Amino acid sequence: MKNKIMTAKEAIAGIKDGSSIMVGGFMACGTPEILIDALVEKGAKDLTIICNDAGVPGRGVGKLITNGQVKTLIASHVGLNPEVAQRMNTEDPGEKLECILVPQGTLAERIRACGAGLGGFLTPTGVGTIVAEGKQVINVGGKDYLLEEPLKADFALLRGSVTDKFGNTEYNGTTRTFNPMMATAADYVIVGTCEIVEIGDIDPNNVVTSGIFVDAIVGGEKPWQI
Amino acid sequence: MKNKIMTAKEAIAGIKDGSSIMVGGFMACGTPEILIDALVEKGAKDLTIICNDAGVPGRGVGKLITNGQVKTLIASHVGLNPEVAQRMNTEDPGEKLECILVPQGTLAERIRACGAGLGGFLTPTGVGTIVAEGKQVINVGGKDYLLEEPLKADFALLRGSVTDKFGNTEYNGTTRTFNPMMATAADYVIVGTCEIVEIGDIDPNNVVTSGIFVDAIVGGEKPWQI
Amino acid sequence: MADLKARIATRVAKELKDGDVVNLGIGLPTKVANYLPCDVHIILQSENGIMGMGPAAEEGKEDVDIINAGAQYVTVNKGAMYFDSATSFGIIRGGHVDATVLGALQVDKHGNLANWIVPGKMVSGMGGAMDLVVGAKKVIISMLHTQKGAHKILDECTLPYTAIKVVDMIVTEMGVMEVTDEGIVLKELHPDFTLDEIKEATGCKLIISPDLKPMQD
Amino acid sequence: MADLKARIATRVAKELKDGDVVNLGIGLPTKVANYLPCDVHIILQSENGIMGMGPAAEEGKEDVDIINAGAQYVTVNKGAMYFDSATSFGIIRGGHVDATVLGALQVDKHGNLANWIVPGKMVSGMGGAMDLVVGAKKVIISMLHTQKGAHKILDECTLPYTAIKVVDMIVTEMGVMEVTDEGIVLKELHPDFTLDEIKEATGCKLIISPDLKPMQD
Repeated sequence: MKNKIMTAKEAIAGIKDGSSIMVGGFMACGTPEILIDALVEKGAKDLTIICNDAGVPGRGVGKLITNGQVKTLIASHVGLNPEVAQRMNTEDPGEKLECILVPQGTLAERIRACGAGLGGFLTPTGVGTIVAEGKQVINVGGKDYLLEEPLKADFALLRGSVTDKFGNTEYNGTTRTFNPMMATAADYVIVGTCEIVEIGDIDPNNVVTSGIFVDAIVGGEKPWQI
Repeated sequence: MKNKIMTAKEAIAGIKDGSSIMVGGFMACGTPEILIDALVEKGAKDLTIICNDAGVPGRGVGKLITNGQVKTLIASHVGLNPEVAQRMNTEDPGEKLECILVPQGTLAERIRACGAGLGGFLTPTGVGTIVAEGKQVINVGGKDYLLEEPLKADFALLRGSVTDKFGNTEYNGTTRTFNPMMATAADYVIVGTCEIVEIGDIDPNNVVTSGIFVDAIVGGEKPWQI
Repeated sequence: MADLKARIATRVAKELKDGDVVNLGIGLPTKVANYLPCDVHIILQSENGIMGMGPAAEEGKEDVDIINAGAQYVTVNKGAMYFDSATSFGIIRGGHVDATVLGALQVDKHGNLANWIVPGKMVSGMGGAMDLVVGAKKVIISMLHTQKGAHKILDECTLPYTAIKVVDMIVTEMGVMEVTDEGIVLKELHPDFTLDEIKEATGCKLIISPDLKPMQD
Repeated sequence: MADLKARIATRVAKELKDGDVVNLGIGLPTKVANYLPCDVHIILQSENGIMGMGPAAEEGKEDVDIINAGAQYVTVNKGAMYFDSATSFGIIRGGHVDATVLGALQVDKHGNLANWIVPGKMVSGMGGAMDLVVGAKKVIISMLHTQKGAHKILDECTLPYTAIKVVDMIVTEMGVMEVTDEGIVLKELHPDFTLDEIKEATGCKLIISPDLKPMQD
């Protein structure tokens, strides 16, 4: 079987200027910091980042924003990272950040739809609001819904708690958030994980992300220290 | 907290002639036999059954069909139960079974869509086939998809392996199949389970169906004996 | 001010029934959990992936893998469950949350809600709010009746909508209102205020319930 | 007949690469797993909820909670995972299955497939087949070349479609064919048959590959 265990630097080697990257987690809880750190070091620019939020300064996606690597951020909430507003409003085109806001449930479902081979889904969320602009409204059973389309990425950076050498992964607590859907919706999936175990060590009933989705496993992820 | 533990007879008391019922499992593996048995004893008729298949004679949904209680069966596959064909082709209107065949992935996703508050989803499955008849075809990104609508039921009969007194449930092996989606898509959800444990005994990381979906818990379900 | 918020939270808490699945927004709504009658146990849903959220984690005992939707370290109760975001919003949109309590910038007589964006100001994003108000069985807005004297309860929202026709109830320091097809009905008035005062503080016609009661602290 | 099926299964097995995620249909396709080269390990997906399915369970050692899509008791390999049906078909439709091997009633030159219904006969249902052939990256049809002498590889299917334009490859006891935009290309011919024989047994024009090879047992 192919070895998937590598260093963070090796794992992210394919990320280029302009790549689109899904990043798991919610306010950086469930974000693989070691992979983010490697990406900061690499310095790839003009990235499109798909993440629930902008992390916070100094954590998660926040580090990429601070380092000026993000051109477009697709997220549901950016309020805990004041740097986002600064960069959205800057006149300097090199520093300018485009921010596309998506309702959180719609964001999760769009990522899932991509991974699940669906062409889209009908959601009641956003009907009658600016979120509906440019979208088809479809009536089913007398109720209006927005047609929302799938969302994919070149890479996904996930954060696992326990991962076996095949890539089967468990997530602890609320670190699960966006990670499992993102595993299915990107061309190349990297898991930064806290613990690497042998194949067979995880009960097949408790695996959350199948190793078939995982291209690279990077150990050494730590719960973020308060 | 409300007590949800009851006998099978009590749990199914609300099922009436004409009720629609989702039944978990795949070829009866993951079907709650004690709940089916109680329903056979009760004898409610003209039921609409939503299940992956027709079970086999003497097991799962097969018992309800043998007993002439099913008016409409919505399923993906009925080949392992020859009685279905007999009853589909009978001239006796009292015995007549209507069978609506749905691709398995579409069936699962329609149930999920109902539980997840979606108005429908776009699937490539069935495009260009008789499954597409009467359905909207929507093109997204140059590819045709069928618009499939959610599927709900009055009741769901699920089969758990371990269930706590709140209703949080784990499923062992392939008994998981349709059970978790059905938990979310019916008005009244009954879990026939092998083992009832105290609240807190199941690791919150490993719960598959949340107790919020469960209205009634019936113990005494056994793995079917070969 | 603290007293007014406690008053609002206390009143909202009475709307929650034993066994209800509830999602509480950040800020004032979060406080509602502190005012529940002792025989009422609700199940808190946190949209980042918890059913059965418990109180904030004690300092020094935080599990950094467990946060709430406000990025605070929390605990979970016995019988809790963690799930991913697609599952979480399936629960929310699917009508499995009995009530959500949120703040608002504006609410109008149609039950339209604006609580996520002020054009020209820093945009923080809608997060899970749009899904929550569309999906929850009951949407309770808890807020101060006016914003520095400006009306927040209006004929028509002037700020961009979070969602249309979703608000069921509004609880402020002045009273308790229900949104009906006929408009906003005042059900309870706090004794600190007169009918004229609450009417003046409201930007749309208030229908006075024939069964008007005093709002209790 | 047994030899012919073994021949087909042996040849199909060569199409599978180490690490591939594969879903094998009931019957002949299931046998493919027995003919894999020893350095090729594939990961079997079973649509009822297994990634990493193992061999059939030994008699007396069955776990009745673990079956395959044909309702037979099976085992799972180390590193397996169980999932629900929505997840399973998300994997299938989402293009995460590298190959599916299925039988067919008819295949036509467009890659259209008919394998689930014969009008007027007992209908067993499409099960997961419609999703599988639409979703899998590579669709391999393994079947006997004709049905009691009747053509199964046609200009146009006459039976209702399972799916349109999905078949990539057809392996029969007579040869190996690929479906291309130009039509069906014969890539390998089994030495037991002549070109004329396979052409006669085929209901549409066979494009002979300039690189035609013998099909090995």
